[in-house]
Amino acid sequence: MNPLLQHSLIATAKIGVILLGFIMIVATLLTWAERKQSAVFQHRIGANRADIFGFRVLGLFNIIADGIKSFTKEDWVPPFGSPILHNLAPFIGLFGAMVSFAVIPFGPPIEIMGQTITMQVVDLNIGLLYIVAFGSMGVYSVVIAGWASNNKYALFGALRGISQMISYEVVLGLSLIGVILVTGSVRLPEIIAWQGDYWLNGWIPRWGIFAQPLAFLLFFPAAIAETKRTPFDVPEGESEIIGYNLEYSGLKFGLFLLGEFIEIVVLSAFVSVLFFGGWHLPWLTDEGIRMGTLLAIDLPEIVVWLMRVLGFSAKIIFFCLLQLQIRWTLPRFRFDHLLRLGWKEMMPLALLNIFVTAIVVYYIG
Amino acid sequence: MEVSQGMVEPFVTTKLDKIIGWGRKYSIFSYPFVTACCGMEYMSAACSRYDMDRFGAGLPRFSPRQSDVLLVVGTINQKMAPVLRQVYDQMCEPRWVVAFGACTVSGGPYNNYAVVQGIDQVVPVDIYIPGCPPHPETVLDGLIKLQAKIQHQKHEV
Amino acid sequence: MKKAVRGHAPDADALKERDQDLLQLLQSLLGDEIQSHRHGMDMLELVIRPESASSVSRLLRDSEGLEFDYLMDQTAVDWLGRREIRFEVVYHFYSTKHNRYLRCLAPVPESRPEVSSLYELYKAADWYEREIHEMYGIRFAGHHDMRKLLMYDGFKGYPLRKDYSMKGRQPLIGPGSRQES
Amino acid sequence: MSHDTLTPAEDLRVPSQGGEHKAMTLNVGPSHPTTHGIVRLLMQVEGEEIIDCDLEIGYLHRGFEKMCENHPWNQCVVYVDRLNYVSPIINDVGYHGAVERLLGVEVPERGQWVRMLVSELMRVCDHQTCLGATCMELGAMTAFLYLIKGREILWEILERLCGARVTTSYSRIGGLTDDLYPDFEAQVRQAIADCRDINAQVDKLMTGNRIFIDRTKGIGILDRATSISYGFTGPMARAAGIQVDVRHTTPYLVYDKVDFEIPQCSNGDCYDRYLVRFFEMEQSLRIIEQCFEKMPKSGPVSVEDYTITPPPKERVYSRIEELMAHFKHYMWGHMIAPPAGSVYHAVEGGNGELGFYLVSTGEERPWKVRCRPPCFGITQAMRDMVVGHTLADVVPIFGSINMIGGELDR
Repeated sequence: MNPLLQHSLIATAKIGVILLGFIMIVATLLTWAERKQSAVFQHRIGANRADIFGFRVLGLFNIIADGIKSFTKEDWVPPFGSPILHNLAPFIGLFGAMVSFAVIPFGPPIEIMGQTITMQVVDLNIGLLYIVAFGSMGVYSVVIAGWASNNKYALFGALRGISQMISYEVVLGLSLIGVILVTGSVRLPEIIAWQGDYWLNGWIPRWGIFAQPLAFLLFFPAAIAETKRTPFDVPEGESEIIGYNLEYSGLKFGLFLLGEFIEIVVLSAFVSVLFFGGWHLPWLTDEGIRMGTLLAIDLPEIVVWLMRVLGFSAKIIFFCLLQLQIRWTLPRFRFDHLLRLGWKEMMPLALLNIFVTAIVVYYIG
Repeated sequence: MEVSQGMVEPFVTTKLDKIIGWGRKYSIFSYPFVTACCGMEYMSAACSRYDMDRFGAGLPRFSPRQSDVLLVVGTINQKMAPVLRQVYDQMCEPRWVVAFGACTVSGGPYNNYAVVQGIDQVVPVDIYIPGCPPHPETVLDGLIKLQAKIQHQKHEV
Repeated sequence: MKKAVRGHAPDADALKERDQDLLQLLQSLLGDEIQSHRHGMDMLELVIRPESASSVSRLLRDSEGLEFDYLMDQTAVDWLGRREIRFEVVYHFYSTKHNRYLRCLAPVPESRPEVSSLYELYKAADWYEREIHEMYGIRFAGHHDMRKLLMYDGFKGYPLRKDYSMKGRQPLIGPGSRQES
Repeated sequence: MSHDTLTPAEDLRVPSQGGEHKAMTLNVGPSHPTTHGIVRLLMQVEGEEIIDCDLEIGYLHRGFEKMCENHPWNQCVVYVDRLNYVSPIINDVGYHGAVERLLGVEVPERGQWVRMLVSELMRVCDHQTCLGATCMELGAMTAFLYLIKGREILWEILERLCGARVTTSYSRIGGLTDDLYPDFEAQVRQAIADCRDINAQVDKLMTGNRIFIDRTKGIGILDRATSISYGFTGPMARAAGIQVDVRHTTPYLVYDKVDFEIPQCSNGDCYDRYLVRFFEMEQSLRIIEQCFEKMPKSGPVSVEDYTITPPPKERVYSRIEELMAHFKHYMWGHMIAPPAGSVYHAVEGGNGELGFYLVSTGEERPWKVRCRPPCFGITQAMRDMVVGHTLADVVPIFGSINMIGGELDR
């Protein structure tokens, strides 16, 4: 087979499976999970009536109903705004969120028919920067949406959105530097490989969370702030300014919502890669389970591979649900408190983290 | 096979109508235009005990563009009527209006100089929910009736 | 069928007793401003002149021994066909220090419906007076802003006057109204 | 949300030259989640900061006074109910107390205890709704749902007690529509326990929450003197350190026979108002518990005079005298005609002093029914409270006001 054709086939398959398959499915399921999860701890039942031929499946079909509704709803473009930008905005956000998924490795490379296939769409040597760069595309989406709507509330949302996301981008970036210093790479497979090692005679996995605990504590809230979810949902601020997307209807509004959920998935994947060992599971080596000198079970290669991919997916889902939990527990920040937290409290800590890490790495590493 | 009165509609269109109707009825984003006492029962209907979310109507959107159903909850007086009309005008198709409570249906106990005697003088209404204020179960019944109406109507895309 | 005991509330006499010293104080402070007084079943009532409403309440608020710091309520009554002087503006004052209420009545003739405003003294009077103005058509001299409060701008007439019909609806305003379409 | 003051692009544009600041006019409401649907705020904002604010109310003016003037004395209860629709029984109790004072009758002791008991139940409902709505608008949806769940428990008791959940019309001139049902006490005791449980949960979720404290502490402060000048009463005043509570200052019903505290704070900010409401709920629950211990276990709840209270139904259907009284009350409404005079009677509503000023000319209809709405003055002070704060602060401030449209606009 023509190698070029082969490569493009593999790439297309990866895009199909990882980008469209995995993310879209997880993101849409998250809309359902959010409703159900919130229902559970608010002592409700949650959506469960939508049925197909009498089957309800715990309200899963509500997702389909939402989809159909959004597709067939009138698409309204404000005549007093800027139509082109207005149409463009939701797609920018969606695009940025989806594309950043391309460099996330889902599992160790696998050999199929003599071909080594990496479990990521593209293995960039600047993967980390790539994600940060495309993750911040969301800012444009918010700003353009708010501006093109020519509505004061939307403008407020856009203003809040841009200041919030830029502020937290700084914290996000700074907290990552610690990880880069420790692992010595910005290439995601290398970061994961570094985390495959153990400390204390193989008892504690060398995960980012143990190597850089402070960085994780800064990174996670900053990343939630990037996704604009409660408690950081000031650009939306439902009860104050309705949100930057208030002039959007139907499908485009749906895209904003979907984009938000995709960002959650991306963020969860990113957290898992950087701080929770990526596809590494504790005490699972290439040969099988090895717990120091205590336990040794040999497993076939394909089982190990599968466990790793599933483990990684499980980590992603765990962090998605964690974010939903946070969203339904906390009240919203005030706008200036949010900025204060970002600039005055989190950023100095991030700088401190870099400083300490750098010294430690210099003397030890 | 029975042929309904008048035209025989093409199979595809009717099926499509059914599917769209199904989608629309289980995905109701409501705009709660809450003014008065009925708002208390609206809260109850939307909260844990009666949980309107079960019917897919749990997400209130405070932007008229994004909402499908305008829930007019509570008395509308002469001063509020233009605002109601404006919100209705801002909503995107398809849209439905629910008159929630006696005041919106007919003015309720307030037959006086200030109160509009039924919001149908201002906006077209699809479902009237009586009661002063209606019991949450009545509200849910009204919601189910609205869903039936959405299911069986002709849908334009 | 039993008949319930009717009559004044049992504490009416006690109230009268209690308000006796208040009345004396008021009479010494206000003098001629008090046109008449009456021991109501709930509190002492003073009748004052409308143009001196603000000066009287200034004394009520600031004088030692009175300290009526709250303007609890302000409203008007339309006595159409019942009394010579058609309107009456009613003030309820309350003193937190002495835990005591006082009612002041200012009869306002229809020919010259004007009362001096309490806006400068009590901020609460702002909306009360705007409401009375739109509901009864009584003007308040010295009030800064006599816009309508509860009704809309196009509304004509004074709905709480007794000669305004209860069902006197006026045409709908704004978008969607019949006038426009 | 209404866009009627929105103008096309030039209004959004920052002035290009001169560096002169131009404030933006922002119209919030009347249909906006912050304003609970019926208040319009016209704000001048500079960035996020509010530099001026004008309030427009009246979007729920329903002609309360006109309706009462045109109805017989005992039919006004319908309109009185709908004043403060979060705690309707307190309104009823206030209005009927005023009418009874005009008539010069006194409700039997058990009736008074029951009135007090249900008033306090209503106060719990009121505060739960107020706090819940505030939490929801601050983004804490779950706390809201918990509190509304608590309210639901109480409303189910009310539904069993008088057939309605919101607009109950439970109290009547001269007494109550009906006595308590047999296992009322057991149910209410259970409800009290449930409410305490729910309050404790919300307490854990919100009271110590850093974000919540940041959002409410130091927000919307109004000093003592200004508060008095605006006529603040109720939780708002008590949060500002003013000791006013009608239940203490001029005890009505049997409030002087129960032991309860008036929670007091001194800062007068939104957090204090939240705390005051929270503590008040506990005090109300305490009063209810004392009621069960101290109230007479049996006896009439209404004046047994059919010229004042409508006769019970089972008598209406079997005796001619009662049937006539019933017809006169319900069909023609000309049984009650208090002697000419006027009275001001105040009760402690959910928001503060709820006063009724009634003028009677000795006829079968009131000449004037004036309600002193507690949140009127408080809402008026909105301007003083929000100016200088940011846009987001409007939410907790307005939430702490607990503006109730029916009462504000009447």
